[in-house]
Amino acid sequence: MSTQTSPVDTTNPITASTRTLRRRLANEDLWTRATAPVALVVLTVTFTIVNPKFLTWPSLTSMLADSTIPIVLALGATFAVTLAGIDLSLASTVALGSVTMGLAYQAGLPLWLCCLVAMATGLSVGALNGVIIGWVRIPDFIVTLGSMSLVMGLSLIFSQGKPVQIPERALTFVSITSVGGIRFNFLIALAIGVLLHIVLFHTRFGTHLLAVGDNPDAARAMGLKVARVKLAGYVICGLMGGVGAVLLTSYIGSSQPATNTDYLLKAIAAVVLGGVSLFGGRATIIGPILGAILLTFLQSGLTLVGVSAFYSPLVIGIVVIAAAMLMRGRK
Amino acid sequence: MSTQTSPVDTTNPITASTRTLRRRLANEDLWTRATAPVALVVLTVTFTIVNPKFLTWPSLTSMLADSTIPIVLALGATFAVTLAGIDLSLASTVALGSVTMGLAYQAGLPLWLCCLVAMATGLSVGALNGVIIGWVRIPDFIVTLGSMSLVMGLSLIFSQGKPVQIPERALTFVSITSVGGIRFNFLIALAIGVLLHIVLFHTRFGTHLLAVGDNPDAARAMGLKVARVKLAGYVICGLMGGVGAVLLTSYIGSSQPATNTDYLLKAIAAVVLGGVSLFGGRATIIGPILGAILLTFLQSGLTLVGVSAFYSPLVIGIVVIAAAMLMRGRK
Amino acid sequence: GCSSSSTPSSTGSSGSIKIALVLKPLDNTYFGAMAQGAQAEATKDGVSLTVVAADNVTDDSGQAAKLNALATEGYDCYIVNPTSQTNLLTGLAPISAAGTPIVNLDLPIDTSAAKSAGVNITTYVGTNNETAGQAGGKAMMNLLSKGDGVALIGGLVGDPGSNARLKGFTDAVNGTLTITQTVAADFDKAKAKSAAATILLANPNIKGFFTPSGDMALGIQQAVEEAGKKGQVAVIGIDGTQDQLKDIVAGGEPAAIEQFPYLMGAQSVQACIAAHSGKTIPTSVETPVLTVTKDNAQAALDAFPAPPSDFVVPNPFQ
Amino acid sequence: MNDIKVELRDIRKTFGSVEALKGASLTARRGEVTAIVGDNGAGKSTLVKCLTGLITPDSGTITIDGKDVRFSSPKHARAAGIETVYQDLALSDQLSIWQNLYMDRELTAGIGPLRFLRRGEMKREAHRLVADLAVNVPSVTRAVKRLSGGQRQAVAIARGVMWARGLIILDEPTAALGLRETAQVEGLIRRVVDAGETVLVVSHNFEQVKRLSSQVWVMRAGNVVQGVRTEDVSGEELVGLVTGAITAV
Amino acid sequence: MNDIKVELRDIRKTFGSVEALKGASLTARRGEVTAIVGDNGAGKSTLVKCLTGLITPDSGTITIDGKDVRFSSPKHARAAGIETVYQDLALSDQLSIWQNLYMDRELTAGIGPLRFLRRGEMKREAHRLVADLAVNVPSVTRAVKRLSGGQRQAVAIARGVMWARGLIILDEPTAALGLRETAQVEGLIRRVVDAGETVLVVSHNFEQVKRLSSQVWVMRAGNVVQGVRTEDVSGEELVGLVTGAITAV
Ligand SMILES: Nc1ncnc2c1ncn2[C@@H]1O[C@H](COP(=O)(O)OP(=O)(O)OP(=O)(O)O)[C@@H](O)[C@H]1O
Ligand SMILES: Nc1ncnc2c1ncn2[C@@H]1O[C@H](COP(=O)(O)OP(=O)(O)OP(=O)(O)O)[C@@H](O)[C@H]1O
Ligand SMILES: [Mg+2]
Ligand SMILES: [Mg+2]
Repeated sequence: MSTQTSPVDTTNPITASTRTLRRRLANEDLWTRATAPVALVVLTVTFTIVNPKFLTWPSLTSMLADSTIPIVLALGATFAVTLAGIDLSLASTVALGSVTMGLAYQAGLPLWLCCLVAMATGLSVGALNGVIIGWVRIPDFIVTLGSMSLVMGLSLIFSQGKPVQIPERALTFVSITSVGGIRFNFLIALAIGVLLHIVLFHTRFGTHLLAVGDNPDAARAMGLKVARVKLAGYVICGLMGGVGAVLLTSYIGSSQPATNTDYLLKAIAAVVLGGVSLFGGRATIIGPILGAILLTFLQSGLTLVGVSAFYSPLVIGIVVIAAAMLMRGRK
Repeated sequence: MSTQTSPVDTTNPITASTRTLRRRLANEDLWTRATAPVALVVLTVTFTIVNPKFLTWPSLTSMLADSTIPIVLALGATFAVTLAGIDLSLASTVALGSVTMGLAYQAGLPLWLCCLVAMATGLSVGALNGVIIGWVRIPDFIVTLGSMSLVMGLSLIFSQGKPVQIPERALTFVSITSVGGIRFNFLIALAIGVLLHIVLFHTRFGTHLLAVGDNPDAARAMGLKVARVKLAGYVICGLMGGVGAVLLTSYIGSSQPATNTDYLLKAIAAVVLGGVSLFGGRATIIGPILGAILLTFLQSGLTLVGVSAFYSPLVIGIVVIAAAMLMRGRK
Repeated sequence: GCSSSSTPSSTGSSGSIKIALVLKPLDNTYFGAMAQGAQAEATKDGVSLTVVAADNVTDDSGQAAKLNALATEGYDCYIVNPTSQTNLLTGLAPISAAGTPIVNLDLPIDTSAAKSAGVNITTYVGTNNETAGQAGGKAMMNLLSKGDGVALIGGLVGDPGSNARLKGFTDAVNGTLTITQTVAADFDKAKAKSAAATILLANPNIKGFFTPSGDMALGIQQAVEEAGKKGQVAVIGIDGTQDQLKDIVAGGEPAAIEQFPYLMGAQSVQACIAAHSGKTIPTSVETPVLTVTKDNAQAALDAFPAPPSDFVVPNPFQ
Repeated sequence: MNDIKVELRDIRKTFGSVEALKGASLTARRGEVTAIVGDNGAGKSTLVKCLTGLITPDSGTITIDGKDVRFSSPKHARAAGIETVYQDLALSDQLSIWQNLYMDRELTAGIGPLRFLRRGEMKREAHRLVADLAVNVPSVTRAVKRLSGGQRQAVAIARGVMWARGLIILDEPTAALGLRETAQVEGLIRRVVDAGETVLVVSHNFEQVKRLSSQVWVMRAGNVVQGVRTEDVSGEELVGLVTGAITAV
Repeated sequence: MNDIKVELRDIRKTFGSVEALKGASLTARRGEVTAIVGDNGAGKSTLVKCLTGLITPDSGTITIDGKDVRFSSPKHARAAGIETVYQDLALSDQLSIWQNLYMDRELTAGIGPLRFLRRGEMKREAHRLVADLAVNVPSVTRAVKRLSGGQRQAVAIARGVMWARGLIILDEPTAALGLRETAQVEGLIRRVVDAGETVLVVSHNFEQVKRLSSQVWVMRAGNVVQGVRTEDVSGEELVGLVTGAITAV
């Protein structure tokens, strides 16, 4: 019975490779995923025409280095978004992480331990979010809205609003030193990307994360521990907030107690432009990375070509909408 | 055949009224909807114990007046959220509305026309969002993220970052004058609430809005014009942004070119605490109103009982999570 | 409705005075110092001080709501540093009507709007931000030569304080230096650093950066150093935070404009006490700015957060 | 030609690389039940959606009452009196039963733009209608989400029957239904046909097809490969036609 | 007692005010097909969910292989070798067919915590399995979302059969299936039973129940009102039992 040829054969007279190509072009996913890379190319070409300095090696590497923190945060946000959730506390986690790192440094701990403290802080915030979302089953939006305020409050209380300088060569090293022009911090972000790609697509946990994000009821019916998977997803997200805190502290050489909500919006914009569905269950790692680079190039490019501060939000808004429209228009 | 008694009679020996009560108590919706009112009562009792002045008529009416703008914006956000969407541009719409209102005033237009200009501005932003979301079918999140930046840019360009004073008695009148202690602006917000309740639950459009939010595919299959319904929902949301701009201008006596992103988060928090589902298709009007009052009472109450500025974000975060948890714990 | 708010305390005993301070956000070093100065003065004088703050620099209505809540409680004096020139007027109207003194700190309230709202400001304490910007311009002109290019890295676009400082600077250097571009970095150190790095790439001939915030100045200085242009590009920032002063001492930034927010906070409390005890006080006290360079940086740092010892600031309300 | 209610000619539809319809044609006569049968994935639901305007076919013509039509949206099909019970797109889950029944056909009162819903009347009517179907459905104010599979299906069918004026299309209407409910629905279909409506039904249940329909179309891999009068074919022959074991009767 | 694989005793479950189960009891013998029939809303799916741990019953006991069990999650039921094809909770739409087939049973390689998916192997195996079912399903790397109703059902059944070790529960498995596919699934069930598995099937199709099962339980309004050996009952009697026209055979 298993060898019987199906009477319903869908093979066409056209060759297999043409069919593959056609299927790929018709695939709506592909277009969604092409948004960030295509927009990136268009943007680069445009800026280079206006100011050829845009496409020079020093400029490119400097912009890539600037995209490090957005990339790491976008990768974190990807895990929340894949769960059909969101982590509004991400930006304030960065602030709290840098504050605890500063406190640890003031307390005289060695630098590597300070970095671990920042990451542990991010991880704890993620765990708090994950536990409440997973077990108490409150919508992620309201939980992380609450924890955003809570975490912001903690960093205000711990720091009394004052930044702590961390004048350590070893710390600023990663933001300054480069290999062939490409900065260490960017390489770190890429390494994290590779790691998370493996986690998402080559481990059981990754598959379970996608399944829970797609349909938690079906996932539960298949025996997945939905709450535990959600917890793990939010922990990764929080951890990336902690890593972002370390990178930020390394970049500016001090802690930063004030929450920069831009980080949050930029991270989520990068995730969405990168083709990750806000409804969960569908994700890539390369997409959010390209999305974060896109947004950084846009911001830096506007500064580079000398667009006034008053005009840059307008241009950013138009580009974001245009990037999204360009791709949808093809369907 | 239609008169035949069903053999599967589910009537129980317990009386009908007991059953109704039991059904109501077991109804998960009811608990979701009870979150805001219960939290409001708990909060009021707590604050009153700490400082009896909290529960005095002048204090209550003053707080209610302060909740006017959050209420109006929460009502606007309700329409986007009911569509399973979100309007991130809401806060920047308030800024742009106040800027265009200021420009109109500078141009010498009569005050009522200035107010109309602000509302028309909000309406236009809503229409822009609605058209792109409805017809181009880009996810609402990315569209309104783009328009947030775009609108922010416009208000900076139009205003050159400078507020315009509008020292008109007639304008500040609504924020100051009261009827039996209750300020006019709060009464206006209530009137808008009643109006939108009628729109949502007593018109065809309201039903269609819920249906589209619940399941756009099913709604389309039933012949609803999904894009048009979405447009109308976002227009209402934008219009509320415009009304918020008028109320803000009346409240602070000048235009406000810088966007206050708190408005956005507070509006959405109010909507969610008010029991409106972020997945769309289920909404109330009273819920978001109570949610907005809750958040305002919380903020003002902390100030009133003298919680230090450093601690208030922490407490707000805890209360938001606790309010949500309290109710879910009952399930 | 705050009929009970004007109960005068018994004469002389300042210990029973309750002062409310409504500030801009505390996660900003500048406003944080203001709160510290006020608190230190309050502790010294034995008065009670309640500090509330806006959630962010654009939190106009939230700050107003907090003032309204405090108004219900009935304090003996209100010190306000508003986020905009008019946002607190609605809340101040009943306070003023009850005859309670109001001290305006830092950002001046619009006088005509205050008059039409029936708000009587007892006194203003603060630096004229344009003056501070001008001082920055002068310091920059001392360091550069005619025609050199400078870039401005502002705070939040539309923030009145930031705008006034930039305007003061622009007015001062007009005709001498060339302002190549103005960008906004939202008072964020990382953003300021990144913007400065980009500007240095786009315009290698740039000779100076001016910024209205101390945190941003530090970030810009880092960008300059990482571009290998330490000493060739002058970074001047307003605020004069402790870290800025340290950086000047260490040979980083060439100059800063110290604005003494700590002093402003302290003076506003002094004004409250004076007003409450019925003294006639000046309607405006302008706190001075100090241009800090390598010459006087160590002295300024030693005295921080108070002004350096040779910089005498008497209590103007005695 | 006057007894032909619907004619589909050479309908093609491709989804990406999947050719769901490869030129399907069929007709349905006025006032009788026409059945479509075929394997899973044969393209039955896609054909139905092309007819109701939910999908725009790549090519082909649709004729209703002798006139060429081109519905660009289900709204137009509904306006033309065509009601459909889709296999997958039935109901708005969080809305109540009565709201689903009256979707886009709400009763209103008022004048001009000021029109308000007649909620009470719609609830009462909905209750009567559901009771008429004798399906064990709880209160009509209940959200559709909590109904059992069969209860949901019953609501969808009730809606279709309620509003059809000329043609009603049912895509596997009794797949989720129990014995009694199936009998009920079949009775309903007969009543509807007796009242002069035309019915197009997709079904995997050949007994049902034999019981109900006058004409059967067999689909296979995107094509309509056979059309026969039901009376001319036995159950076994129908099976043979579907599986491809026989190619004509 | 050794030939009783599953016994449910006096299971009760209330959702809000709806008493979905009012003390249902039944047994299923090892190595045979046991069917559950009943009207829509009778509580069949709820009973199945109680057995698999997806729902915790309010009261009642569940015995498997003579031992009282209490599954607090479907994970435990699956670990005990029980696989279920739910009526409504079948698949993760956006995941591919092979990912669905191997859900929570993924093959990995590696040591300790460093375990990576054997994607290639799973895809190959999944392909073989689906081909075996002879359902016309496209490439196993395709997302489940775009499959037709019957194709989806086939994937869900394939998964159940693939992993069952002892008991497989099918809730209306062939409702969406065509003739050929239904025959295929029935053949599969017979093969599974021949291999010693126990099968519990919910179905509205009485012919199928007669063809497949050895024992039938009739549910009505939350109760199991009758249990008979299939051989002792005719199709008409079964109909009578379900509708309540007769109360015993
Ligand atoms: N929106 C879509 N995108 C891509 N492919 C689709 C889409 N809808 C249907 N298909 C494919 O088109 C083919 C025909 O599907 P259709 O739903 O019409 O089958 P059917 O005859 O109704 O089957 P069933 O009896 O299982 O309901 C299938 O192979 C299906 O996978
Ligand atoms: N989660 C739930 N919440 C509330 N009521 C429910 C829930 N699940 C089922 N019910 C109700 O319980 C009763 C039994 O439902 P169940 O799904 O078990 O029926 P069934 O016998 O499987 O019917 P069908 O043949 O239509 O699938 C129905 O009245 C249904 O509305
Ligand atoms: Mg179908
Ligand atoms: Mg069922």
